Amino acid sequence: MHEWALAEAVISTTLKIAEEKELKEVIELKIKIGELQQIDQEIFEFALSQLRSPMLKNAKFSLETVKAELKCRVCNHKWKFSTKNMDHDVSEFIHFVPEIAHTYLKCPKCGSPDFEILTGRGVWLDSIKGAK
Amino acid sequence: MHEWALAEAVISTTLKIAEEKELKEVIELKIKIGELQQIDQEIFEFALSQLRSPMLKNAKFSLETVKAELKCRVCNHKWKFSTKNMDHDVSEFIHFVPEIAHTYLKCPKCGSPDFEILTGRGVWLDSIKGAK
Amino acid sequence: MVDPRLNIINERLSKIGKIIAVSSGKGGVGKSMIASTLALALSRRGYKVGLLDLDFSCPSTHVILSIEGLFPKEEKGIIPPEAHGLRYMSIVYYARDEPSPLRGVDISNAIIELFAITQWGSLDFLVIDMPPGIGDATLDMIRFVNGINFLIVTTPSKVAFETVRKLIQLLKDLKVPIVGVVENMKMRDSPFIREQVERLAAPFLGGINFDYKLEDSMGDVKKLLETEFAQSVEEIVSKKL
Amino acid sequence: MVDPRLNIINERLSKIGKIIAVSSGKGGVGKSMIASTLALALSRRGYKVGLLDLDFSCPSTHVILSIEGLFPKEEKGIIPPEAHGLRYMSIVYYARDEPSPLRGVDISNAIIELFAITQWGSLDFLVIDMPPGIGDATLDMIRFVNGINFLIVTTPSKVAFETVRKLIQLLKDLKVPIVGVVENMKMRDSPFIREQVERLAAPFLGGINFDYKLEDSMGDVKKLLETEFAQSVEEIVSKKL
Ligand SMILES: Nc1ncnc2c1ncn2[C@@H]1O[C@H](COP(=O)(O)OP(=O)(O)O)[C@@H](O)[C@H]1O
Ligand SMILES: Nc1ncnc2c1ncn2[C@@H]1O[C@H](COP(=O)(O)OP(=O)(O)O)[C@@H](O)[C@H]1O
Ligand SMILES: [Mg+2]
Ligand SMILES: [Mg+2]
Ligand SMILES: [Mg+2]
Ligand SMILES: [Mg+2]
Ligand code: NI
Ligand code: NI
Ligand SMILES: [Zn+2]
Ligand SMILES: [Zn+2]
Repeated sequence: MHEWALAEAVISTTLKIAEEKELKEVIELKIKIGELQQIDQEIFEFALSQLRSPMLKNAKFSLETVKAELKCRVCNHKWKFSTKNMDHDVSEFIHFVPEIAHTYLKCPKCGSPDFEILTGRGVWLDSIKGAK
Repeated sequence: MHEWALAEAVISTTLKIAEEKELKEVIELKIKIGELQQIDQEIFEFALSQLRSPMLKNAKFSLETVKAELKCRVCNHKWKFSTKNMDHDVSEFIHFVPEIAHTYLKCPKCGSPDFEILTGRGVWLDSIKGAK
Repeated sequence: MVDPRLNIINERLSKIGKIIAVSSGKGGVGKSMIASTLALALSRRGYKVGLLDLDFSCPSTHVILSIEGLFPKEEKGIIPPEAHGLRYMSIVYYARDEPSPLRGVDISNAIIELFAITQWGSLDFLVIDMPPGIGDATLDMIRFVNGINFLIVTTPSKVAFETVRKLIQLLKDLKVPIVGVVENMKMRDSPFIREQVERLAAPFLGGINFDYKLEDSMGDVKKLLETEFAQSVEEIVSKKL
Repeated sequence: MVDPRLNIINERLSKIGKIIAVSSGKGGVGKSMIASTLALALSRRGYKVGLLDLDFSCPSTHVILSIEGLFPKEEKGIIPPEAHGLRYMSIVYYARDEPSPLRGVDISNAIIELFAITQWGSLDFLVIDMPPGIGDATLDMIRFVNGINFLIVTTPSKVAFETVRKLIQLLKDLKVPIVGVVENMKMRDSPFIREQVERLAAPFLGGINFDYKLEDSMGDVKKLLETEFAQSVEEIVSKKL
């Protein structure tokens, strides 16, 4: 349920942008969700709908999950994140703070924890469609 | 003349890539030079030509300067780097270690030294054209 | 693509009276001991206090306060558990006692995440134990946290003050408020630090003597609060906030 | 786009006998004092020695060695000037005494630049004074520098060792050689650190006592080399390299 805090961040940012762009209404919100953070999409969508302000009353929430790809800074190997065989606690820690991946994951080729998260980190506000 | 050290890095990297790609000869080397580092292009080209190995004997060196653009992390203001009105020593320090820019430059809008170097940093090997 | 977290940070901190980042250009000057003791002292005086350990590379406050077996509750965010009367937050909940080899960009990202999801609620004080230096964490506190105040720690040593001078200069340049400078681990009387601080037009709060018994109080809050060290923190910092 | 600097780093270091990174999870444990003193001690024994201050956020060795008025010559790269018989390199040549608010990504970039352009020539030893923690600088030394060795510094304190334990664990995991662990600023006899280090299967080099006269030698190389501290560095580190 910390998904709620992230949903709130998305809504609050949307309202700020809507105000800057002088929108009367938000029609669609495109949101990208990084796989690494393992957001519970149902809870997240529920939170978004609970947080609908008048400006967002008819807004469509389009969620897209982005696969997580990691790249080793030492040997340049790229690999996909997977929770298969992952300790449940560890996957929960990464759920809260994705960077904790560096504490528990290693490059499958050279064993280094010094990797880059190329894609699939965090929650992003991709675009807003609105009416003036 | 520390341009020589950077030219050597370019040549050494080219040879390594040429070997990996099993090239018989390098025909063209495209190099991008970030403006921030204020490379003396004449000296740099002289160094490159002095460092021609057999593999590079007919190689054309194409140099392109990339304008330096900075972006403030605090207020998002973007601006262009300029040595106009810059203390000569400071511009020399940035010549050696471009990151030293954070010690002497500030965002012209909000005064923060916490900015990103968007473009125009360092020397890059853009592409290599070769023959097998 | 917009990062929605940035926009919520100051809302999460909106019910906090005063935010104090305990900081220094230098490591090992006593930031973590002072941050922990200050938080406890304020709490003992009846204030609602949070303590946030932001030294991800080298978290220490959980060792000083002997905090184990706690984990934040998930509820519209994460709720810092109570420890010794403090709302306590640290990366060790998630990293446990494993090394966290984080680069600056990861530290910055993890800081933003924690600030975006942590529900501190109402507090009189939030004390932040900062990592040494003027890197990502310090720059992010300056960039993101409205109304942050820096409490700066130095030792009497010339090498320590040299780096503290740079931190003070940076904060002054950026008009970030400085609560004051504390001279920790004094072994003899010398006006050197006081004079240097006053020359930089920063408030000098006073000195804390080197306390030979301090190490024995590590992990024992009751003992810690009975040390001369704790008394000095109370006298020269806590009472002035 | 390829960064050509990465490929030249180990060529620049190819004529160096042994590279020693003086490191710790913790700040303020004496890394800079030990790195400076070790470099001087090795040089006095007739070795050709370089000293590189890699703590860009908080450079200290120039204060300890009182180095002023020097600047690297430009000649097919940059040539570290000689100071007290050492080839000495530090960010202070370029930052002077201004604050350098560098994020991790900048530190990493500046490190790569310096390694790519510095012409050390032939050296028996290159001593590197590392910043605290396991951030960008430490990860870059592990990633880029073939044959690097870590000399690890701790104090007797539990908080210091807790972070040193993590550094040792990381280096062991990555099979990076550890010269040994030094226990600095000892105030009393205790086998705690030795036992902990041995439990981690890392070499324990010995203890250096807290030296009350050390601060007075700051900036005076002759005095520094006459301290008990310097004698201990010579005995337990320099002689074993
Ligand atoms: N006034 C003091 N007297 C004696 N020891 C102290 C004092 N202040 C701090 N210390 C000790 O110094 C070491 C570094 O303190 P710490 O708070 O971890 O520093 P930092 O957080 O700045 O790295 C610890 O071992 C601590 O117990
Ligand atoms: N053995 C020792 N006895 C007394 N003081 C010491 C000793 N070792 C280091 N110091 C002091 O401790 C402080 C921190 O040392 P420094 O080398 O700057 O640590 P670091 O580089 O790990 O941050 C300095 O003031 C230094 O003079
Ligand atoms: Mg690890
Ligand atoms: Mg500055
Ligand atoms: Mg600390
Ligand atoms: Mg140091
Ligand atoms: Ni959750
Ligand atoms: Ni040059
Ligand atoms: Zn790898
Ligand atoms: Zn700005």
